Amino acid sequence: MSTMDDYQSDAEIQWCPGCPNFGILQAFKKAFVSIGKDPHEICLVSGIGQAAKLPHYLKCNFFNGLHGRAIPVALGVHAANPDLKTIVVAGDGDCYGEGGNHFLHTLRRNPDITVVVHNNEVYALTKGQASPTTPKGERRTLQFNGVQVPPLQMLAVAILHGCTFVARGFALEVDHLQDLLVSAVEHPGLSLVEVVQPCITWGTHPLKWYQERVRIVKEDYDPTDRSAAMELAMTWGETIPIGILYQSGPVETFGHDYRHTVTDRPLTELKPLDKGLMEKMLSEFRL
Amino acid sequence: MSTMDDYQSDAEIQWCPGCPNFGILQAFKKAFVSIGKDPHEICLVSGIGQAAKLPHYLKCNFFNGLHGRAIPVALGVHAANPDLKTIVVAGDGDCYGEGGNHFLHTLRRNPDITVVVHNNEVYALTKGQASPTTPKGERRTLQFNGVQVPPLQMLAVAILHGCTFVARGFALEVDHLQDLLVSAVEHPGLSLVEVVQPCITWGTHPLKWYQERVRIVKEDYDPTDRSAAMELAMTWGETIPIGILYQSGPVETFGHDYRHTVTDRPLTELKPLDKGLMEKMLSEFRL
Amino acid sequence: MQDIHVIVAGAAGEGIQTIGDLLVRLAAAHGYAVFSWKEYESRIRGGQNRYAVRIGMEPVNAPLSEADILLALNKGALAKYEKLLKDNGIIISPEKDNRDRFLSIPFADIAKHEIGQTIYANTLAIGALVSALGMDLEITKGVVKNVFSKKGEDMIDKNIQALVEGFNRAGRECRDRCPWNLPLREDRYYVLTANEAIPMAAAYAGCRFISAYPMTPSTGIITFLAKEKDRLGVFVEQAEDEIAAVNMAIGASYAGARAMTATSGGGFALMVEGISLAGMTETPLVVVLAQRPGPATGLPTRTAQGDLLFAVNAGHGEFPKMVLAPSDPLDAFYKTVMAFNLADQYQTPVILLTDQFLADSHFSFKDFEPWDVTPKFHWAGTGNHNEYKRYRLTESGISPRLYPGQSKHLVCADSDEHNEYGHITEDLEKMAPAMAKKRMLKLDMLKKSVHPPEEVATKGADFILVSWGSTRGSVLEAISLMRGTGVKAGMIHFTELWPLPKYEFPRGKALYIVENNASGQLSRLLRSQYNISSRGFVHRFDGLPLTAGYIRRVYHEHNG
Amino acid sequence: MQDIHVIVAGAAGEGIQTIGDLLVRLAAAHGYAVFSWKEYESRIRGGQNRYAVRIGMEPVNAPLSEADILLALNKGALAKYEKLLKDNGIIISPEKDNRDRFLSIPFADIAKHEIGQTIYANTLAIGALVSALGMDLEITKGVVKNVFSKKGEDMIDKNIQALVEGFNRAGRECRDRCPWNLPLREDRYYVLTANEAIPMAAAYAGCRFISAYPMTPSTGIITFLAKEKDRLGVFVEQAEDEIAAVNMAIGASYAGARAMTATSGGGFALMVEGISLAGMTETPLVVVLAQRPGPATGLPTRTAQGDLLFAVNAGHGEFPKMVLAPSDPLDAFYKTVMAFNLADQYQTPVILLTDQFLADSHFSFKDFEPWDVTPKFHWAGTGNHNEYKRYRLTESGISPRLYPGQSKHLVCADSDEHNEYGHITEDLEKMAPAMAKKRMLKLDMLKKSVHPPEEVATKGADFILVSWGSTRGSVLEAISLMRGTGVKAGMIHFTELWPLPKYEFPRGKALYIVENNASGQLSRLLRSQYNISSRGFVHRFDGLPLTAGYIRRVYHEHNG
Ligand SMILES: Cc1ncc(C[n+]2csc(CCOP(=O)(O)OP(=O)(O)O)c2C)c(N)n1
Ligand SMILES: Cc1ncc(C[n+]2csc(CCOP(=O)(O)OP(=O)(O)O)c2C)c(N)n1
Ligand code: SF4
Ligand code: SF4
Ligand SMILES: [Mg+2]
Ligand SMILES: [Mg+2]
Repeated sequence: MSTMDDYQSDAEIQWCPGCPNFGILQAFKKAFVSIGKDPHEICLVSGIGQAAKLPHYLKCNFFNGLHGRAIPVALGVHAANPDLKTIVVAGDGDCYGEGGNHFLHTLRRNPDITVVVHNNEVYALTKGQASPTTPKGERRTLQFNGVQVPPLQMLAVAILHGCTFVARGFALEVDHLQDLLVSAVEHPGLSLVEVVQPCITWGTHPLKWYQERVRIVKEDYDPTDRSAAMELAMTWGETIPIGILYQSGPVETFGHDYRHTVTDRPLTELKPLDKGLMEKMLSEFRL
Repeated sequence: MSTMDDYQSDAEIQWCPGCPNFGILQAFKKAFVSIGKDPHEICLVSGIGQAAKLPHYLKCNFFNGLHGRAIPVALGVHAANPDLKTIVVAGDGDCYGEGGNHFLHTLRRNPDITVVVHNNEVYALTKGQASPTTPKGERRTLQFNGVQVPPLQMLAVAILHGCTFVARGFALEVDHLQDLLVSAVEHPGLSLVEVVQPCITWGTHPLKWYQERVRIVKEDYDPTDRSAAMELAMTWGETIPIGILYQSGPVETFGHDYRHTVTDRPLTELKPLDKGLMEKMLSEFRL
Repeated sequence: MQDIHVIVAGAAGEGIQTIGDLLVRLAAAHGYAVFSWKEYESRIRGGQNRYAVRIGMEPVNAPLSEADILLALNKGALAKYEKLLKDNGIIISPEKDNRDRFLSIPFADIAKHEIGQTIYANTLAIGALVSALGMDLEITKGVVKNVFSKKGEDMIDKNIQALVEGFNRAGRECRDRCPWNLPLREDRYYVLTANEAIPMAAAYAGCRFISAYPMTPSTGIITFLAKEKDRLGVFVEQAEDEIAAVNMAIGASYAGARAMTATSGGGFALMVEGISLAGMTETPLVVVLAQRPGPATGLPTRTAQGDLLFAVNAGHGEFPKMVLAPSDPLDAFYKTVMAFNLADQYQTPVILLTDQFLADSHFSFKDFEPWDVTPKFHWAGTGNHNEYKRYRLTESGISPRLYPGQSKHLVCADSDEHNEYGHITEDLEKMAPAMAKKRMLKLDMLKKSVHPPEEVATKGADFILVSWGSTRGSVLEAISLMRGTGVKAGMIHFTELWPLPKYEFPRGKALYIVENNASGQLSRLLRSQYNISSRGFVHRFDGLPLTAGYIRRVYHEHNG
Repeated sequence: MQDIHVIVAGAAGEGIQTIGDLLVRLAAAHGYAVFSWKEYESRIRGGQNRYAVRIGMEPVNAPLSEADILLALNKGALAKYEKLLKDNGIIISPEKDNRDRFLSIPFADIAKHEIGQTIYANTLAIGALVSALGMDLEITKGVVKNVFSKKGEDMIDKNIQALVEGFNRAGRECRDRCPWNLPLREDRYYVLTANEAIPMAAAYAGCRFISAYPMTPSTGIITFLAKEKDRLGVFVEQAEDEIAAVNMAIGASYAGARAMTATSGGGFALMVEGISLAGMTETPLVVVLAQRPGPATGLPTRTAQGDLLFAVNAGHGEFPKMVLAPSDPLDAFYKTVMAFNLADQYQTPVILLTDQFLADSHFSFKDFEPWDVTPKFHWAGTGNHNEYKRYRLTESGISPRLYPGQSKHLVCADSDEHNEYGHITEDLEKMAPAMAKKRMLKLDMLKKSVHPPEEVATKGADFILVSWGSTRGSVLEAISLMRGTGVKAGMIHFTELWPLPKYEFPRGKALYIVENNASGQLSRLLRSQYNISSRGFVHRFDGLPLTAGYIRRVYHEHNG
């Protein structure tokens, strides 16, 4: 049994004091304890941004790669070693901006990994430009007259493409978020958790604004109802619904044909190819 | 008044004889005649692929750029010269694969351009690999056991993001396609026309298969009904609906704040900056 | 008067940016030349950052390492930067310390209790600095009023009160410890960074379109243009990624608008395919590559000259390209205009190589009159074509360029190998090699537009420092330091790096190649072209800029 | 016997691929060494393509330009390729022509009327070729049966019928016009392309993962591995773009699986940021860059050596990297295994530079026994760490590599500058420069793994051709051609291009640098390293491979 301390990293945290990212970090630790996976059984993959620094603050395996490219790295990790719990931690800019194409195409693949998106509606690390989720009209440090275009609706896009686990959490609702993360990681296939993570430095609303709006979906909400889920996924205004918005039965996951025909074990466990096989193959070119 | 001949290019056509792309080419010419724009008032922008060769076969301005990058080039063209009718011609791989991120983000921008996607469900020019629209289970030259994942639903993604003109055409229904193209080009804001364009070389179904399935939407179909449109956009099987699937009232287009505050004319018409202004600005740095 | 060097050190968000900026203004307002540079961590709050301000009678636009005054806003800052203090330097800090060199002033406490709010701590600190530096309080008040002019009367009053309080507090303790004095002078300087000079120059050069994706240290360029939209009229678009950014700029340029993008190493890597596209379609394109230490994300807020060879060789296939590396904001202004002009004339991409040091540092100039390079346009004219061919084979390699919609002439651009009309060709016998040759011809032509490197004191020099880009100020200062101790150094400084100019290195001089990188990229480049060999190298690759002191030290390590 | 050169020419989709492939098989089945190369247009049907087959007693793996036999499947093909025919060569074609060298056989008509369907036209043409070449009909029948074995009895019979018909038709006319004769020999050759050798070698080297995006001429590699999934067990993923492809491979490699990707210039451009990432995170990575003429889309189905300097300098920032350019499929097999071994040993990216010519051409080898380079793995072992540090600073620069999940040791990789544990560092004083130095140390080490270039006949040579990569066969043949006419040429051939090996060029020899590009990239690279100067150049940049004849001609143009 692991404890919170097992996930305690030595690295100095570089976030602003009071940033809701701390809540997400806390939720992660709690979730890992609940799941009961040891640090070495988990692999966090991130890009670049404030959110993407999170893996440094958890004691686990991690690969902190390029801005926007966490998902493909995670696909490679997962393909090589399906035993690892592979979790992508990304910013909204990272995942939906620079990395939008990977997000889109990975919905088709349905890899058995979890993608957690810190949605702070801003490019925080680069000092406050608009991100793909910044609401129309809000000012950012490069949008002097406010953002001129509506935000992307990536949760809805995920549901549309049959992603079997789509949730929204709130960084300040740590226990609720913990539960979401546990369910997400344990869900077979791609699980997506977008976390409302107000940025207290570049954001335009105070934390209270979010606290007043965030609503946990009702107990009797049916997360298998696709059109209800689409509706909630696109709701962001007077209320911001959080919880598991959509969940459905398992479908084939990334690499399933390979896993069935070659190996369902990590690729490192494959034996080296036999020289005899190589000679046989080459002999087919001896015309 | 222009005639079909005005759009007749001298370039030798490199498509396979009998390819439905010829139908699309024909529909384009007819549409241009209907619209009454002269060749020099039109700018076609494409990437790389069989579809992307189309601009060579029409006498117009064109920029045939990189695989996947037609949309950003078109945005630049349109920003520089909103007087040109800017039309993107792309393959399904081009537009939804390599270029998926640009497509997605351009839905937010709503530029007053038209995007025409030749959907042949394959990477034709590179000899038959699966594209993002290849239906699950179909074999392609790199998918020996058939495609393992479901296709992207980009028309639905477009509607979801409020794209105000979303249509599907069929390459062999030339007159119908002509009408769609005319409506699309004349529509203010982003118009998207996906064309069912069976590939007779790499495709897995004969032309007949498509002819039997393609259905023009009913006369009384209401293209302002968003959820009906979503439904039709995702219908591909026993029937393949064609027509204007979704259309709605104009919304603000790409660059509108610039157009309102600086100029609504082509940027080439802006006068050079006055040396006086520069001196004034520099003097602000004379501390 | 010897230059005075003040280091303001503290955490991000603690006010060092405000204090540093104000100090720069104050020094300038007193009639002094000022140079500043910054180092900061890749975070929004916390960490230890420095804002270094050098004040002198004449512009010496180069960083120093040793400081006269250290304003340390917290304990960590003190611990990290105290070792840079000169023996006779002083420390101003809210920390407590009994040493003589120490002026302990609890800014936040005083601000809170005497002025009413901790937000006035920064102005208190400025007051202390002003006192220590022997600046004029009245002039300072004027500047402070000005800076806070939009914040309302109360804010102004409180800030003045804080200023005076800080001034008095420090004044009491400063008396015999602060030898500095900065009486009012008549001089006035232009003080600006390259990230301000470049966007202004771009707009002046006729740039009408910029698309970019945020990336330190290049973001300032697009931000400047967005902010000045109404005066400069540049169409600004934040792209979804760098690939979109470069392709939008190419589209705009094809359609007739001078266009640019700006990024740093990782983003530039993503643009490389687009640069090749500009080469093939013969579309003018200006790309600013603001260097920072790599590989990958590296040290995203620090400085380096690590992308020279990457820039020179960027793009698959062979095509003409220009790489310019300005040495300061004035040169950056010139080079930016030159970049647009040459991109237009030769219809090809031009890369402007800057770096974090150059992008963020304030340089002073007595005059800033960059008008002898003016925007020049190279349109073909719509009238004089029987049959317009976008890619006409010409003797110069330069084809007639029009833009679509300009006239009845159709403008057809192609990323495939093409014929003169811009249509795909598979004619390997004539057309394909002719087009390849035509494009490369332009590189030969471009060479003629390139200037030889700047030579300083090479005659009679015992050895020569060879450098490029933003290190010029430090190299010049190194030379003068060394000359001061009887070591005869000269300088050869490159700012036009590709194509390399026709140039003969002075014979028989030992060359030391000075670069802000680890592997000696200028060395490799020069060797491939000039057949020179060098006696030694000065490399720095810790994310900090080269200083004169550093250069001298490494030189002497080589030479005992 | 002099080598016989057959050109099969026609439109895409007309059967030249089938005919060419079959001819290669037939020549091999008769015991001859065979070399083939192809040129094709970027389209699926139509155009004019060539499939050139060279048949000889000994492998000479080099293209020829002049042909003995031209099989022209249509009028356009005839027009385009007839000029390549030797004076005593013959043409076989369905076109009508009365000239003596002309064997006019309406394949499609005969197929339709005598055999029943036009699809047998190809086999008819093969029959005619077999007759003209003096091959054995019975052996040919065996091969044809084999090839069509899965198509059912009727198909086989009809094809044999067509074969015989073609053979007889041509036989009647050939009698005194076809001097060739290819009697059965005992020899057997391995005949394969680099796009076959590389994926096999990769799997042999332990590659378990490939992700790629289709791009000519690299697509064959991933296609081969997908087809052979069950035997080779490689996890194959078609990525949404090249950026995903390279990052997936990096992820798989980090997680312990040897991984690769393959692409061409434009796709490689998109991967460059990922290459820098592999450099920074010290993740082994093998990237095949199959060159084609650029810039941009260029001539997407043709050949070039235009990306050498781009590959060598690819990636922002400074990090070790290796660039290997194999000269033929056997060498490609070796180099692929070497690439995986060195990528693993030095934990860094290795680029394999091929080109369309190398990727698509069949080469013959008497023996193909590439077993003296074997897969070597360099894991650190999980037991021997008190405290595991992924980026431990070591004397060699090589840190202990484990993979995540292998043991309790956590494996933390970072694209930022990092400390030994893989955590972000902002310590510019010690850690950042130490890490940069450590990485560059590996480049010095790598240099020791690099072999000097191959020297052929350099002793006593009057001049030396200096070349790289896939041109080796042509250069060797050029040397022997020239030696045949008394011109003493030697060769120095590079296949390991970065880092360059320690090497002394033979003194006092005139060097001619031979490259399949326009700007002389090897020249520039060698000059930057070896301080050599060259007497002249042989460049070809029309999308076609260098031939011995071309090299000799350009050399003589230089030398009267
Ligand atoms: C290729 C590339 N482009 C740009 C950057 C600069 N960059 C670093 S973080 C960032 C945005 C971060 O925004 P987000 O992903 O939302 O994370 P946040 O900081 O808001 O948590 C950008 C643009 C980069 N590192 N690499
Ligand atoms: C960066 C890059 N990657 C890959 C390619 C190779 N390529 C050329 S066309 C093409 C796919 C074409 O498919 P699609 O866009 O659907 O067009 P189609 O040929 O089917 O009309 C690809 C992968 C390229 N030219 N550039
Ligand atoms: S900038 Fe915003 S997101 Fe980043 S750490 Fe600070 S508060 Fe959090
Ligand atoms: S390959 Fe397919 S899409 Fe391309 S021209 Fe031929 S039939 Fe049309
Ligand atoms: Mg964000
Ligand atoms: Mg397609």
